[in-house]
Amino acid sequence: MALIALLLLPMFGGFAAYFLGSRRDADRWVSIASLAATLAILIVTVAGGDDGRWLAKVDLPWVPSFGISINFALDGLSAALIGIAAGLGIIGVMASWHEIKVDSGLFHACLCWTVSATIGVFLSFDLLVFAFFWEAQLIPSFMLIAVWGHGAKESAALKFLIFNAVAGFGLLAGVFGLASMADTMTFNAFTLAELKLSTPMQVWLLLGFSLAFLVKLSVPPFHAWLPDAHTLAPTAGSILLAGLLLKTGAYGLFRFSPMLFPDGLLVLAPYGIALGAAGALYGGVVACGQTDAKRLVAYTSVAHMCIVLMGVAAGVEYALAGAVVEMVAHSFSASALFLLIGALYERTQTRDLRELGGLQQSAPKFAAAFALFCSALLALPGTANFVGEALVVVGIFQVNWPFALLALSTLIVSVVYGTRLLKGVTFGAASPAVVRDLGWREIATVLTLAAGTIAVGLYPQSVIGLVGPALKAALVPHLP
Amino acid sequence: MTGTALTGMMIVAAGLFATGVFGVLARRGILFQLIALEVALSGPALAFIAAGAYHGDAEGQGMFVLVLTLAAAEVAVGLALFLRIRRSKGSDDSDAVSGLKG
Amino acid sequence: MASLLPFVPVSALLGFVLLALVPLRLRRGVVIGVGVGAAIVPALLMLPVGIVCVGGACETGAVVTILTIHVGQLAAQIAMSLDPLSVVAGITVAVVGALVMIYAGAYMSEEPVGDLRRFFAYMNLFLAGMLAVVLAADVLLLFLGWETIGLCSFFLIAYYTKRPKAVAAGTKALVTTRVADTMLLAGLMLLFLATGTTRFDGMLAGVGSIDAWHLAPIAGLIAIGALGKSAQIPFHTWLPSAMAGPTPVSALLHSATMVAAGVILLVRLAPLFAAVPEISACVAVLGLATAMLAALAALLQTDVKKLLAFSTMSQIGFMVLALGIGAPAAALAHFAIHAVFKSLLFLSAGIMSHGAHGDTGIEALRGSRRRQPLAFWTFAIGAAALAGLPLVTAGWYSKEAMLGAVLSSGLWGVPLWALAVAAVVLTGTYSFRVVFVAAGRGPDKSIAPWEGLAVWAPLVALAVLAVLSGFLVDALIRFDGGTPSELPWIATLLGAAAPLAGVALARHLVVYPQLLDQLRAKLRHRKVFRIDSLYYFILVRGFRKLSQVMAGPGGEQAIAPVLEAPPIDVVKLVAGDPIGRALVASATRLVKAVVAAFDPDRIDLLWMRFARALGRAWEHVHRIQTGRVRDQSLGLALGFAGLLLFAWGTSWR
Amino acid sequence: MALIAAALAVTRYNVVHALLYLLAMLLALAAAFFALGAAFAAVLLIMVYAGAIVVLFVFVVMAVGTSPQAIAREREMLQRSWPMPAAISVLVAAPFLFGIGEQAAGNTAPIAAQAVGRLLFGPWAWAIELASFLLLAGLIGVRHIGRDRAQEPEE
Repeated sequence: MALIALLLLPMFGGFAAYFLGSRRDADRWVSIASLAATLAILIVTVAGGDDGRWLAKVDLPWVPSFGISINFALDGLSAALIGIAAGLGIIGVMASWHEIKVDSGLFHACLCWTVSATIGVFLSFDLLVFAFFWEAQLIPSFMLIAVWGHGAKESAALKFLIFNAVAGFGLLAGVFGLASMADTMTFNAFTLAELKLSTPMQVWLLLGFSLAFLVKLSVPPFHAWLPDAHTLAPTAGSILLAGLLLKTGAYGLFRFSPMLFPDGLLVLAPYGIALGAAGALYGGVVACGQTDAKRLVAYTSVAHMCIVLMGVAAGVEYALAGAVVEMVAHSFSASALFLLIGALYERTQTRDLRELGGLQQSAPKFAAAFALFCSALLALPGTANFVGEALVVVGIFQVNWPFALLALSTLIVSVVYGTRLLKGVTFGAASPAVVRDLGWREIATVLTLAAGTIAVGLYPQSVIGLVGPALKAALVPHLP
Repeated sequence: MTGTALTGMMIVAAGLFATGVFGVLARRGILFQLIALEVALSGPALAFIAAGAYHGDAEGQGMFVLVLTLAAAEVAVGLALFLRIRRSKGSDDSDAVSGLKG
Repeated sequence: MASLLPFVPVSALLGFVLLALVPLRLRRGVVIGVGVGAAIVPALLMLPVGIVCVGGACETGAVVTILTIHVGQLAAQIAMSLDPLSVVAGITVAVVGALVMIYAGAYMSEEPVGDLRRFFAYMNLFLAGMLAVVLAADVLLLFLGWETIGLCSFFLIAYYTKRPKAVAAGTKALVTTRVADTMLLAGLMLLFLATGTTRFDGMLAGVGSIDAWHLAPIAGLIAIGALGKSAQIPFHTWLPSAMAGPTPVSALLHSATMVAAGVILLVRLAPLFAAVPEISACVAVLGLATAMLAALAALLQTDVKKLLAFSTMSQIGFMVLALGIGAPAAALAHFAIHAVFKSLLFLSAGIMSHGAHGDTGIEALRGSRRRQPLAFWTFAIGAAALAGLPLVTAGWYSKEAMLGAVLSSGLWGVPLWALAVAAVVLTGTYSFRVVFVAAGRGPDKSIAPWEGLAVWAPLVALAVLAVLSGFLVDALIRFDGGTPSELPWIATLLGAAAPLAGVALARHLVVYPQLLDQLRAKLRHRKVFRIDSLYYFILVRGFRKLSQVMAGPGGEQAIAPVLEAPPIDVVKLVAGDPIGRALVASATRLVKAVVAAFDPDRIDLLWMRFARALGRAWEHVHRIQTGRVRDQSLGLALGFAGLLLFAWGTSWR
Repeated sequence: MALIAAALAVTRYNVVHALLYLLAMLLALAAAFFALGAAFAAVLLIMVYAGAIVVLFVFVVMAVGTSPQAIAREREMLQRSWPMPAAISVLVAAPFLFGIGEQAAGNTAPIAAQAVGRLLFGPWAWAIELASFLLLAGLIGVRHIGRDRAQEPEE
């Protein structure tokens, strides 16, 4: 039951925020309260969970005649991601405390609903319900971009929606195709995983699933929606996009491709690694050419998600652990950078690296935080990003060393865009003369994210231990 | 009833239907299109009757009754529309009505 | 006592956290106090550890495990080791670091508080990282420290954030070392996968079981990483420009410690390189080449900090040479001695140039002997140690140890030794050229000299160390497990004569400065400088263009010049050099080819074009949608006919 | 006979002529029904179609009236665009014609009206209900469409 509460709490929190409206910040506090309660329930569930494969499970029939059921299960991987989802939701609310002035109630409702739908994605093991949540999370996040974004927000939101909705058909086709192979009418992933499908069939179905996952992961050439959406979304929208929505793609790949299509994954894995390596380089190189700070970070997201893709496709223990750590790390670092750039935009009304500069002198706290997360961006050891990338590369070395060298070269590119971002914002002459330094709320959120990044970076065991069982399940068989 | 007779009847039915379709497509006067529609509907009616007779089954005629009902309702609505369009557009040209233009 | 080891870098780390991450306003005095204090503690902690170690604790080589990470079957440990290498290097780093920081407390005290705080934060972080590198008993901690010091180096070179030149120099240093670091990471990963452990002792024990085809790339990659960090050819270009940072930074990072981290790594992994003689030979050749070319380049410099930078490269080249021919103990001894006298040189040069209104040109130092006698004499002592004046300086002993090892290294020993001795001559020349110029008569500029214990104490301490520690060299080498080599007397004599010859040459050059100008005119366009420009034109520009093109039209002005344009036109640069020209031409062609491939259809634009095509298709399609009843029923009939035909076709018998 | 009448019905330019030919077609069809032994259907056809529907048409034609101009316009319109619909209707008819094969002899007995009644009010009661609802909906729809908006002030 706790799992259903995890799903429903943010949803009702969203309704409450919508109806309470922004008088005396009621919507903000309600959102924070519901998300914090979600987080608390999660912690209790994880702490009280049994040590086996699953921490908690729920299986209720929903539409028995079509074999659809509410089949939720929580393991370390989903627990980690749900924790990030709820936490980033809170941070998103705090980050947009002053940014959102219009329809604040609806904004917070959309925020909570996005979190809720994402939690649904992380919990569902009934594939139809999974696909439902998969599509459901698009709508509130579309609203977040289209209503409260900047600039050409409508077209960016539309691009986001079209890419992901079209890709969603791939998932849906895959789900129905897979379900049609079973003797009985069921969408239960556990049951479907026991089907013995032929390898070509697995490949085709996996391609359908992967289309949705890769578009959500924004792997080139399917990344085109991400820079626009990230750049033009409000700060909280960018945080949720980077921290949650991208992760659902990684989660889907991680969870379902080895579980349902082990043979198909074995066939497609080399292409996955190649695509990831090429994409990581592409994203990194393009990031180096950006002038918009937020867009630059968006392209680094592309690069980092490609590293996750490589990790999952490699399918060996190191690489999988690295992929998970990279997911967590990216949630922290990208969110923090979006938050900082959003705060900067609020103060200076520009994100152009050519116009910004000199914050080292005018806003030292901001500059310190920015330097920290830029270091994380260029994978400084001691930050979680490094652990993730290094583990992924070690894993790929075991499988295919030329690709590992390619993956390593992304580290070189990362140092270029990392320093570029850092130099553009904090170094040089101060162009906006006076910039208000970070306020207490921003400092609190940034410090939380920094603590997360460094804690995972220095003690990755905290994440790897949690996801251990899930990791074992995602190993690609027959590989060394 | 012989098979040849059935075949003939079916050919007649198909011909009636095709003629009706031709009328609907070719004419622009709404009244003429309605008449053509009646012709087209009579084709299936004949087919039903013929098939029912061939198999010695009452269901053919049952279907015919339903077709008849359909035709009656369609004519009623169609004529009402005709009058309405005539009154609002001052024309009985069906091409004048293009509110569904994309 | 070994359990004290993990706490050595902690106070520096705490200093960093306090200064960088605590969002409170601190006063100037507090900042300096915390910054300097946190940097002194490691030295105080290292000393008892060192005493215990000398007392025999290092024989067993205790390893302190800090943290264990389980990934599946593997348990990766983060640990520190107590062995001669870590103790010698640790004490060197901690002591030199403490002295430089005391000096920096005075040198930087005029800066605004915010910048001062940043400076001390990064200096402390650097110290922590460097200590982690030298004390590490495993790959993880080593690489953690390794990258940390690289990043700190970037921040500290670019400390004057408003000077584009400094920022560009920082970026250059970071990117260059990052390229090498990536190779190092690849090598370490391969080594880890081959041996299944992250601990150095386990790795080195497992070296024997790796076949040569795997071992060679591993050793090669690691060597590249070490050479990149140590600014050896071909990665040397970043070090001279890194002198754009404040003087204490140059003293600590870019001479004494950070650039020597590559040497530490090579010493640590010496058994690995001993197993791959081919790679070791390459390393030795590169080291010798660097030693020679950098010494030559140092001779041509007009800026004292640049001169010292090239001399650092040259000295580390000697160490790398010693490592390449298999004498890690001698290299380590020279590392310790070099750290002392090179930081001494930087610090005293900083004071002298302060006396010359901050001008770091060699000519501007003229007259320093009058203005700042103590700074001049400490500089002279440092220069003597650098040159390796026989018997009285520490530099001579450690250099002799290395040269001896080179000479006795076999067939190629003699020519290598001869070249090295030539480099020693050049060393004497360039170091004493500065001394003679500074001793000369110059304008008596009336600038208030720095006073106070904080300025003089480190200088004196370092000067004393630079003279006296020479007698420790033999002990140091034995302590590190090497044997001081016995040399034929003729070699010793030549080795002793070389620095003196260098000094005489320096005197000659100071008296006849036009000789130097002629040499400069001859060499300027043919030496190490060219590699810098070639890198710029081939790599930096190419990459910039690539990223611009791929980022689309918005990125045209995206990348502001990372480096200012090189002073020499590239065409002129390669005019008389067909190989260089071919290289540049092929690189431009390559870039053009890549550009052409990416230019018309970048992925995003492709998608948008697809979207626009859809829009146009709609334009066409909506014309069909006339809304006329006839046309709609036409469609209906057509579809019906189609279906019928389909049904008929499928039921065809 | 029915076919010729049908063809003429859809090609006349004058509405009244077209209606007359429709009537002729319906009578021919009724005769065919008689021949097929479906007397009930034939009677129904004549009563409902010829009696009610055609009369309805006539009413409308009388109400609207017909004019030489309208006839001329109809002629012009038809002459301008007949080949395409013709081709399509041939296309529609063709599969039927090819699809109909030679059949064996079947039942010859006429089907009594009782049988039809039993069928309609027994198993097909739902269909009848549906048809009646269709008629009802048609009735209401006609009432609604036929309303003269100009006379209703609230719209």
